[in-house]
Amino acid sequence: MAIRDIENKPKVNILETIIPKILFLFALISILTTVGIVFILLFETLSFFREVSFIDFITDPKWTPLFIPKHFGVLPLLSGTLIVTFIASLIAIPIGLGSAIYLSEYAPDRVRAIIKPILEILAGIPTIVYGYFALTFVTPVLRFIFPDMDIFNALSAGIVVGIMIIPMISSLSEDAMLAVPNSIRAAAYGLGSTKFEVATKVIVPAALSGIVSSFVLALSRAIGETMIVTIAAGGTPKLTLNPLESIQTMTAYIVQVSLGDTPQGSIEYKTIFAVGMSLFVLTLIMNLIAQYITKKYREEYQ
Amino acid sequence: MSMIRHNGNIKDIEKRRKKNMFYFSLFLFATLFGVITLAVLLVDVFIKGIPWLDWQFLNSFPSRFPERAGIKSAFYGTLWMLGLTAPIAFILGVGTALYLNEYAGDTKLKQILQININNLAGVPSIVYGLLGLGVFVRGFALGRSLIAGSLTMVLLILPIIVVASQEALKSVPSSQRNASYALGATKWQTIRRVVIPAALPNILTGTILALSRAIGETAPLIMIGALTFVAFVPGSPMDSFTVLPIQIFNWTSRPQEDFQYIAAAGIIVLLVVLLSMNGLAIYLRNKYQNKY
Amino acid sequence: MAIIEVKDLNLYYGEKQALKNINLEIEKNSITALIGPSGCGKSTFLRTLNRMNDMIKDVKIEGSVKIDDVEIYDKNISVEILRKNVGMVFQQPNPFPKSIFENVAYGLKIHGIKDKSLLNEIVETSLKGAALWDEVKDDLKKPALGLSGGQQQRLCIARALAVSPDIILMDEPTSALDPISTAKIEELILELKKDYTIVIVTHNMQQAARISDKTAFFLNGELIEYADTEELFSYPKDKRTEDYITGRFG
Amino acid sequence: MAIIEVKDLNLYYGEKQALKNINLEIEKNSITALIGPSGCGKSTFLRTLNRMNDMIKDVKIEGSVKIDDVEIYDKNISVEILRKNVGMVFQQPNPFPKSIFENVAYGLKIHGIKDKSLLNEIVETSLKGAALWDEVKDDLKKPALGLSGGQQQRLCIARALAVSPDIILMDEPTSALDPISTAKIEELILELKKDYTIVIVTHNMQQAARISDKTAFFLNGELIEYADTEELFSYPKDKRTEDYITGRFG
Amino acid sequence: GNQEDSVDGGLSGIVKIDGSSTVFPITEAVAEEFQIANNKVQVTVGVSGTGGGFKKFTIGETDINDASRPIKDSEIAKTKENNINYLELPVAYDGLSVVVNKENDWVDYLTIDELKKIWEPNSQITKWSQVRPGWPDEEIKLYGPGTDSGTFDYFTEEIIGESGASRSDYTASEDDNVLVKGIEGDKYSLGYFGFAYYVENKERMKVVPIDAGNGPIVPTLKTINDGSYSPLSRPLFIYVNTESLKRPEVYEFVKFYMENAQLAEEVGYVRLPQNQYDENLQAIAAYQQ
Ligand SMILES: Nc1ncnc2c1ncn2[C@@H]1O[C@H](COP(=O)(O)OP(=O)(O)OP(=O)(O)O)[C@@H](O)[C@H]1O
Ligand SMILES: Nc1ncnc2c1ncn2[C@@H]1O[C@H](COP(=O)(O)OP(=O)(O)OP(=O)(O)O)[C@@H](O)[C@H]1O
Ligand SMILES: [Mg+2]
Ligand SMILES: [Mg+2]
Ligand SMILES: O=P([O-])([O-])[O-]
Repeated sequence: MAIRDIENKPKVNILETIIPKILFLFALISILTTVGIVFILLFETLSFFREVSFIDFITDPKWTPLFIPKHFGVLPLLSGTLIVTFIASLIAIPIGLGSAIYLSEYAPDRVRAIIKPILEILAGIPTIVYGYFALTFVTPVLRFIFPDMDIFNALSAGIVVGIMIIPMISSLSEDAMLAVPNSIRAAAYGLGSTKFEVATKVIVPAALSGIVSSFVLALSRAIGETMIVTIAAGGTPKLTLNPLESIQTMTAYIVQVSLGDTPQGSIEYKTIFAVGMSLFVLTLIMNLIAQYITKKYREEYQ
Repeated sequence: MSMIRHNGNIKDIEKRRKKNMFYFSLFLFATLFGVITLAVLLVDVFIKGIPWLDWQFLNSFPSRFPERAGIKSAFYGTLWMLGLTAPIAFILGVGTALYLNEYAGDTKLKQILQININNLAGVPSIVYGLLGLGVFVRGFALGRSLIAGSLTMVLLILPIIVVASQEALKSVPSSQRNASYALGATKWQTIRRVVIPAALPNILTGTILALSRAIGETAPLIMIGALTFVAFVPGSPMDSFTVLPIQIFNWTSRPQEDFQYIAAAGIIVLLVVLLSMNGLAIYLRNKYQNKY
Repeated sequence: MAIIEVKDLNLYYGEKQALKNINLEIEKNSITALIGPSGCGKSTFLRTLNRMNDMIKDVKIEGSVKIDDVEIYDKNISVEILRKNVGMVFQQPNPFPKSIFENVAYGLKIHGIKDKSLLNEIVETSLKGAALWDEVKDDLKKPALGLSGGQQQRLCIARALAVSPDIILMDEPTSALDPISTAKIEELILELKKDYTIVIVTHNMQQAARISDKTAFFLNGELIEYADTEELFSYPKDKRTEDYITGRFG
Repeated sequence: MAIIEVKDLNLYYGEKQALKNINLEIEKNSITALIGPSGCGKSTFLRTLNRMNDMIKDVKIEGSVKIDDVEIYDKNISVEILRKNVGMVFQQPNPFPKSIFENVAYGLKIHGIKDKSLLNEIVETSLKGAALWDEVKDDLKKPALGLSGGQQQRLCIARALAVSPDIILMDEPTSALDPISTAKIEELILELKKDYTIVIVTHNMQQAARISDKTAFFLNGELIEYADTEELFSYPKDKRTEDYITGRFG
Repeated sequence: GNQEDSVDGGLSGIVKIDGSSTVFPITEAVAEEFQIANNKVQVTVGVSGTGGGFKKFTIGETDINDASRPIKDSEIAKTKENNINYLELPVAYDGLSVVVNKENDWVDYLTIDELKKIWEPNSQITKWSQVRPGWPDEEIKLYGPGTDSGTFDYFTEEIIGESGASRSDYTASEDDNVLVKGIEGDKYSLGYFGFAYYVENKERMKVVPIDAGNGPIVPTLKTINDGSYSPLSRPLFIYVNTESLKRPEVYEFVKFYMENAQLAEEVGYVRLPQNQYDENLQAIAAYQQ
């Protein structure tokens, strides 16, 4: 009888045992990547700190490793990065969140079907194009308003970085808002709420952690953005809060040095790894925060 | 009693409705901001670039004379890069996603892998450039070759592909797997014949979008030293190369005014490549979207 | 006098007609049960009574729905006030991810009540009205999602009660609950009848029989039979009603 | 002789016990209905019979399940062959997004049948066995997802039949279907009884009454009563069975 | 044999070049023309700056290095370490140009001392008025090449007296467009870079005459060539790895370079006397295989 077959184990298919092992090896590549990044950054960074004291690195207000006398204070680069990021967030957070609310709560399907791909295109535009746009379009326009503004300046770069991260905020926030069950919307409408009340009093609070994590991720992206700031923000590391001045970000510094390709082993060469390490740590912390928030948020819904 | 018309403060309702309309316009404007920016950007680039965009531009190598300069070597470089990056990134990315979603149990190891991949997705691209410089250019002594650039890009887009593929795999309903298992299929049979075919359109969509990211990246390639005058079509993965964004960066770096327009023409070519890829991705997604 | 009057109501989802020429009147302070197999249009009908269908795109509605003699599909009707007066409770308990207090106070706040002590008072009455007060009175600040399913559903009822509606619509309010919670809610519904008019969709015929005064049987978007509950279950006039209540389909 | 013998079966999801000391025997070529309120363990029990619970993590199973006198939880049992012999049909029709033909042929192909004409033959017999052949014979290359819900469910039955099982497990196979499709499938099930042993979970007591030879009533993971269908519905021995079948809960 | 020189493209192979951004326009022009004549040869020209280029050249990664200054002792030591032999071939003259914005109507000339005051390390000069009384009381915006460039080395060497010594709070870029853009865009800007870049952007900025004691001199082809534009004129070189030179494609390339000196002039530099190119040709002849 047929059921008796169940005792006859067929020859164990070799694929069943081998494939998971191969796939596991593939998965390990990502671990190796991280190890590679950390190793490479750490190796040069440690040797950097053998020559430069860590205290100097984080307190010296000057960054002039390529000049004589050399100063190794990362603060000017950090402040440059933060100014750009701050301006970007002033642009991207309200606009990104506004469009997320529009798309998830107001937009008719047909409008959404048109706008979402457009935002996706915006997200897919290479940063070199944005950089070009910042320098050849945004800066000249801004200089009508601020005639004294430096040609290379934090404001123009910050605005364009902001434009670049809008789609990221709007799409991640929209995802978070769409994840709020429709039943909750129905409950709010059922009590006589207007759309605006539903959106701001129910949906946004319910999706808040997802929204906040989208902000954090987008800002981390802004911190790591390279070409826009390289092209439009200038090359003068400066401890300033004036967005109309030329500054330099951490990423732009790395590019500047590698365009020149300083000799391996020199202190100049090590600086790009020390700066790269700072950048890596900064964005890593932000990414971890974003993941933590998202995870907590998912738990709320279970 | 006409409660519906009169109970509740009508003025209050008016106020609430006005507020709703006001914010509606604000949200709509926010959304249109992106659309308008894109339009401005495109118009700006097109006005500057279109007059320079002709067959001679597409079919010439870079030159010091603006009227002789062309995009050919960069275009072929980009194609090479796409050809080298796509298969490697696809196989590694989908393989990793399959391992994580289908094989790895709910173990610590899986959690580590997962967090690690999410973090890698957020690492700035310039850091991948430092990695590529250290590992491929110097470590493996591949020099400033196509293969070194492509491998750097593979690592850069791997996490994006993994995450997209994982989403695609998750969206295959468990009822599909159950149907297969209930017929006596083994795990791999189920994955190969049911799960992968069902997830493939979304996996491809994610992969294409990731590849279009790779094609537009500039910074990591600058790090590995691809900013070079290259006036030939690469013939092997070990050759020197240039790609569209690098060539554009090179042109924007030139002092002569005309090269700004040439750069715009190059941007148009790059955008056309990217938009066709995006278009393909959107087409795939829409075509297979409502399957279940 | 009928508080709800529906005349020649047709509803289309795009091409598809989901309600066909419905005529029915519902008395004040009564419980009306809507029964019928899945997809017959019960929920759709229920939603026409507080215009929750408005939000679905491509919906076309013809005919007349009067509540308290007011044509609710008139242009100058405020749906916000309509919905305040016609409350709704859903199949799945759907409290907001806020505290218990905030859930009940939500409707009051959006309708402009800000006075703290008035809010406190109404929240308490509403929770009492929904037979939940004793269980949660010390936990008003705790998140509503921490309550059990049955408690959540009663919270949703309290939330609806807070804005003092005249009519409460319920769409299978117990189908996701365990027997004990179900019994509690049925009891509550019978209690609420004193002050409210209740229309309830249920797939459980015994439930309809137990609590409702009148029952309406829907099939394929048509109202097949509408009668006193006892009569409809004991002497169905229509063959299809009979088939359904004896379990021949569904 | 009993084809299925379950002895002292306990099943835990992590800490939670979902099946408590189940004992039951099922005859060859019979239809057995499993009834009980939501969450009582019907599906869980059904899945122990083809070891579909294996896939769920943290499941612990104790006791013995013998099919055709073979202990199916033995180490050296091949689940693949077990499942080939114990087919399963689910609540929601779940055809693969492939052609009708490919759906039915799927099980055959994974079990190594490649011969084209043999495949054609078995696909035809299976579709005939599932009373679907006449409706689809000209459309075998068309996508299965284009079929109606009822047709999809019969396709899933055909797919299960194709690998020639001895037992077919069905988990609420008609609950997502309209009355007419339901009637068709009930007819089909009665037909299949000639060649197969069928275990079916249903939430529709009338359905259980109509088609099954024996009925098992589950409550909170326990098998409360197991008897000839007619007997169980007419003279329930246990108070809880009676409460349930008279609709006092669930 | 000269048959390899022919246009039929019988020649193939790779020529790797890197180095100075100052020399780049010449080498690029030569590479472009050479490849039109020999379409199977792949010539790559990188722009890493003189120092960056030497780093690769001295370990044998490249065949030729463009240099806007002579090789340094430390770099020579590297070549010895790696057994690299090379030839130094002068290819043109360059005049470092000091430039200001077009709208600048106050600067008539600058003296070497003034330049030094402006550019020396820790310079206290932030406003034009501090350079010379009477000039505008406006912030001076400085632009100059990055530290990897030979231009930077040369300028600091000649003006400040120590190679590499410079104030650091200016826009330093290897990217000459950044400098052109910046000078063009800021009314109160001042910058310096290679003469060729000024020639190419004549209409967009003003060149500043330099007074080294003999009255203000404007850099022109003539003043650079006859040495009167001093001290800011200098020779440019290519360095050729002699091992590479044995490869016909490299040999032909260098030969082509020397035979087409007009290209240097075309891109804005000053030709050397013809006998210098002839000497160069003689020097490489020994390596022809
Ligand atoms: N938003 C919608 N768009 C299009 N069709 C819909 C929509 N909502 C319901 N329908 C269709 O209208 C018909 C009636 O649906 P309705 O939800 O009112 O049924 P129901 O009687 O409440 O069923 P159930 O008991 O399953 O809740 C169904 O055929 C359904 O498919
Ligand atoms: N994968 C699982 N993990 C943990 N608990 C589970 C799992 N599946 C089912 N359970 C729990 O086991 C109990 C029995 O579930 P089961 O699905 O067998 O019930 P059922 O009788 O089929 O209910 P229904 O009629 O709703 O399908 C329930 O309490 C359920 O919550
Ligand atoms: Mg319904
Ligand atoms: Mg079940
Ligand atoms: O690029 P440089 O010529 O200044 O070295």
